[in-house]
Amino acid sequence: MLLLAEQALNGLQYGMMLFLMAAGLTLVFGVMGLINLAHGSLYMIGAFACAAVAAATGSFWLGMAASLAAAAAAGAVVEMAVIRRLYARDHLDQVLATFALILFFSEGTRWVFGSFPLYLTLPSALSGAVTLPGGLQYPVFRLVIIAVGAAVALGLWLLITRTRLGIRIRAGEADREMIGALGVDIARLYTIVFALGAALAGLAGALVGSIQSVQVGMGEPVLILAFVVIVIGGIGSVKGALVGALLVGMTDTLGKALLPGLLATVMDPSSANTIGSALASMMIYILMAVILIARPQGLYGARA
Amino acid sequence: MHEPILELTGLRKSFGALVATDDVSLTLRPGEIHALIGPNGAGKSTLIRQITGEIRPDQGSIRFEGQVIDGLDAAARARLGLARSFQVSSVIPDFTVLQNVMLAVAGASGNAFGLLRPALSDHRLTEPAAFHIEQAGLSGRAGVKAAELAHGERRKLEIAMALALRPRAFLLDEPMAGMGLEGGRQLTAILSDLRTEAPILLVEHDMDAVFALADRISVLVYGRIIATGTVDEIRANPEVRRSYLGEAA
Amino acid sequence: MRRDMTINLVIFGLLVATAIGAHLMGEGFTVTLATKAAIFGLAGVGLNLALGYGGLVSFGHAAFFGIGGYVTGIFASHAASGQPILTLPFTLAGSNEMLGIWPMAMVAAGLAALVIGALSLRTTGVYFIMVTLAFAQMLFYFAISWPRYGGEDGLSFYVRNTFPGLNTFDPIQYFAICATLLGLALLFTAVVTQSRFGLALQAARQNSQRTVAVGIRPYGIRLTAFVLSGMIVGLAGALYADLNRFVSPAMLSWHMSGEIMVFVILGGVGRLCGPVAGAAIFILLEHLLGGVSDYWQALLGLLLLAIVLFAPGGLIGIVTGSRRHA
Amino acid sequence: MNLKSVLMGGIAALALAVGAAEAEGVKVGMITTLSGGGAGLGVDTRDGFLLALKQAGDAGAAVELVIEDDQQKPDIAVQIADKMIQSDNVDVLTGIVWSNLAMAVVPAAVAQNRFYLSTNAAPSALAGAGCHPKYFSVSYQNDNLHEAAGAYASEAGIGKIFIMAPNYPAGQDSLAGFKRFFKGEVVNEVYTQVGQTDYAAEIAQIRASGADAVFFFLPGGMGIAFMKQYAESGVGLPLVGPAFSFSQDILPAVGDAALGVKNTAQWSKDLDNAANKAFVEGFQAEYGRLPSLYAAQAYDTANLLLSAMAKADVADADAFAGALNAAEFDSVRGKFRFGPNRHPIQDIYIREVVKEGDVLTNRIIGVAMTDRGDAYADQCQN
Repeated sequence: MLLLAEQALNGLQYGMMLFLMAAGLTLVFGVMGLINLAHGSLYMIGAFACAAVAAATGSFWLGMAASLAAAAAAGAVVEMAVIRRLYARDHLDQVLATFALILFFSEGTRWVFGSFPLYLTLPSALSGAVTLPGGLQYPVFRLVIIAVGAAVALGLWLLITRTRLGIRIRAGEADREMIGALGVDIARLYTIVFALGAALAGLAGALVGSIQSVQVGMGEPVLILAFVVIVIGGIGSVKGALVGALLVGMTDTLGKALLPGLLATVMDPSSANTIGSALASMMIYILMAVILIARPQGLYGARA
Repeated sequence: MHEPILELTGLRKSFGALVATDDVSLTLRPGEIHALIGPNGAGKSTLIRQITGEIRPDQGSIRFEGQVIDGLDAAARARLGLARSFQVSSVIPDFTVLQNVMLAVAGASGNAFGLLRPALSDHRLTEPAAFHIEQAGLSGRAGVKAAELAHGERRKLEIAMALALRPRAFLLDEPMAGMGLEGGRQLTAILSDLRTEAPILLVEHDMDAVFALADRISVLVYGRIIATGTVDEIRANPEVRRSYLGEAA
Repeated sequence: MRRDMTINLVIFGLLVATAIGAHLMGEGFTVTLATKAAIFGLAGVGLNLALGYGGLVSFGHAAFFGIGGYVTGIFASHAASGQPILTLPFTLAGSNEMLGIWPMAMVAAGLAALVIGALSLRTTGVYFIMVTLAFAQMLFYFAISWPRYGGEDGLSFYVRNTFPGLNTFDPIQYFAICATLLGLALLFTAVVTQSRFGLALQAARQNSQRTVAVGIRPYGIRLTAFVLSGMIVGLAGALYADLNRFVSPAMLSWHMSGEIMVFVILGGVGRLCGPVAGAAIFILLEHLLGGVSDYWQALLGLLLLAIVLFAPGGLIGIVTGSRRHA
Repeated sequence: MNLKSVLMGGIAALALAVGAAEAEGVKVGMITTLSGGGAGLGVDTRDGFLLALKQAGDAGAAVELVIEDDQQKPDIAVQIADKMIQSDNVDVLTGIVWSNLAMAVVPAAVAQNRFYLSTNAAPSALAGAGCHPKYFSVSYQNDNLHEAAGAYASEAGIGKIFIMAPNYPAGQDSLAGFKRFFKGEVVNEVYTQVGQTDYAAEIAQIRASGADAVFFFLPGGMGIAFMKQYAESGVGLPLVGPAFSFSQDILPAVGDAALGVKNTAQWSKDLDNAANKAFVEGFQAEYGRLPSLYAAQAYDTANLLLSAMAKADVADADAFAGALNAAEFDSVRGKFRFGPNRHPIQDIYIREVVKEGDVLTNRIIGVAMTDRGDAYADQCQN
């Protein structure tokens, strides 16, 4: 029972991390209609900024701030230099240009930081484990990630429903030409939305980098999963991104935890193990295919 | 009176609370031009799209040449000879005029899967295509890319493509839109000839063209047909005058 | 048209001339590089049929490349071990005959393309891009975690498969095989795109609504193109496996899908020889820049970006001055 | 193919190499991982090899070395091997860190009559029926360190153990090797994804397993990520593993979480013999850091090669193979000889992670297996 609870928490934490990535991706698509493969690079930039600043100053918190700032700045620069030329282009051009950005950022980062992974040390307040009600021990930092994810979800909801920027974002999703007519400076709005998405990705990178490692290429597997998340949730929907992220996080974690055991009830343990782990690693893609076949526009998607 | 070619019975379509098509019944008889008029937002295009099969009505039924076609998709209806033109000219921009019409010939033949025979040397495609290009008044323009055609020529190309479908009925969605005075006059003449090929359901804003061409007129307001009749009957209809022509005047 | 044809012949001729020249000068490795360019070009030609002519932005063609590769690897390894691949429902023995393996690779890739395409083509736009990616990832993870054929380690088969009358281990002879197949694929593409089917496919890309209105269902047309495309890419995968005598899940990775797309774009979308030029330039850059700088991929990224932003017709577009050839 | 550099054995040799050394020189192609998450292993491999050549002076200068980065990708490795064989015309290949890359390169290389000396990877498929007279593993057979860990765990009285490895052949070999010599109960056997970076799910299973200890094989960055997360989890069961996750290149990243962990290796920097002393001191002087297991294995490989060059001409393949097989060189492991399948027969030690000043390192605390060959030698008929 405790095992299941811990795995559920793990799934939740994984889902929240994916949500931080997916939120920016889905906003950028919803508002600008842009498919951005380089979102994973912003995640990586956030992680490296955090590691570099934390190593230089000795302060984990400064590192976290740096990750937000660096990713947002990189996002704004990329938007102004490259991305805004792509809004009017078809998806193919967007995929390729942002694929090119990945190559550029990955090699550029390798050039600056070298090929070796960097590691972060958690401040003592956030390290170690706490005992939760019910007797479950759980690492503090993973709880922090869950809390940050929930806070960001709440913040985004407030931002979109309660602020002027949010009104513009929603207007932009509904009709790109109309907000121009409303006298909104679209170029600035786009830069802000892109930088916001980038900052969230950078934050996710720094958080994950803190418990794993900071290395070139770390953004790519997460990027693919973030795409799975927003496609499941419905591209453009922040709510969809949250639901999709939690669904993917849970499916992946629980699939890996439970499938081999479930299969072991019908076949011998060693083949159950191999088949179980093979199946578990495909689970989220199967989930995505099934959802899209049933609902081609995703769970909360408006456009088909 | 002949059996109608196209017969709509009790069509109904709503989008959320908006009823776009409200219990519409309508017929298109052989040899006639039946104009469908109405103010903007009356639901004319929605109705056309239900006939072509792009969207499904919520209720009601469509018969085409005596056959119920409710279960057929847009491509199948086109192959039966239900030929349409679009409100905004819709052709294949990178294709030449000839290729565009060949495409329609291929579509009508029901065989778009010939993989290995070069289309341009397939006389089963090129000959009918050349004929329809001529018919639509585009002789000499066969080798021009559709994207490079003038607006009026593109309209003619659409008509050539419609002709290539060996049409049993035409659905023309505002063919006069954007045509100049001279172009409009030419097109009116072409449409007048077209009716010898197949009857036309004509959605049109240009009242001069409608009154010049139409045998019968139906007036659509807020998704309902408020009147159907000959040109003179419609001109005389007080409800139509009040709700539509009155505004237009 | 004529100018395009000239360029196509020049590109193909240059590739062949490079290989023959290198062979005469005893530069075996350059021949191998030219072979790699021919194989990647073949994969690009396959993708181009779906992407360039059909407008189907598939981000999952590595799936077919990898399937072609694995079919080759599996047949070859069973030929070496003497164990049959299947005993039920029928006995399927291994083989090291290229002529027997290629059709198998193409059929397997084609079947996969049929299933993936049939499901993916229900979606459009970004969803299509992502669903094709998801299917490729599914196969990628399957290949990684299925230990029977090496899993993450990949599968080595030591000796190149055989072709009647040729010594496939000789670089120039293997190049001849690959270049011939590339030539055939180009010819096939040229014929198909000029056919009725090609007309319908390109029409559906440019104006799907209009295509429906003349009585053609884009779904079937697109699915056919997707399957043909997958089969050609599968053949390229089989050749690539034989080039390296090794297959691994890397052939199925999304980077591979991206690279095949890059070949197409670099040369010029929807142009017959575009992917060949793209693949050749990619490999040339890899080796020229790879020697000068450790960070050649950053330069590749900038080049690719410049092409997408400023020369959407690709390199051939720069030469002919037009955006795309329909 | 990011990194391409042709290095001569020594600066002085440059002038000589053109003419004099041509006849008896050996051209060596090193394919190793110099970029990406696994770069640390390749860098140590390269540096260990270069150190041996440098210390050998003129003899080392007779080795012409071509180094290329395989990016830890098998297809890249295969292409580099093709280039080295077809274009650079090397006599000997070496340097591959990862078993999957070795499986892709080695069989084709030896089939083309090149020697392959393994500095690390030694998959079982190349030790048994797939062995080859031109293939020598200077490191170990892949199963060895896991076998030793199993033997040690039994001896240490661990009753119930949780075992874990990545789901790929080397991982499966690892768990098989461990179980071959472990006598207690394996409570759970878990395969993780290759390249996995988050181990929360596995840690939860460990917590719930009721095991007394955990055996794991997670090479490279995977091990670092696991160790860091394991330390945060509060589980605290003792860890046992092969040296790969506690090797000198990784320890600084793992941090204090590694303290006290028992791991198995056929070498340690505190082994007391002259060759090892020269190696460890030379390495520190040259590169300013402590050498890792990979550096030691590469150093031995280079010295083995030099010993064979002194006795035979590489052009005479049989004589050269015989000279290699004799293994008459001073190994940093003390004693070293080849078994019938040209894999080492050697002692395997238990090490413990300790702190020397501020630096984390390993110290030998015992011998797990003596004169261990491998489980596949019988099947080698070549």
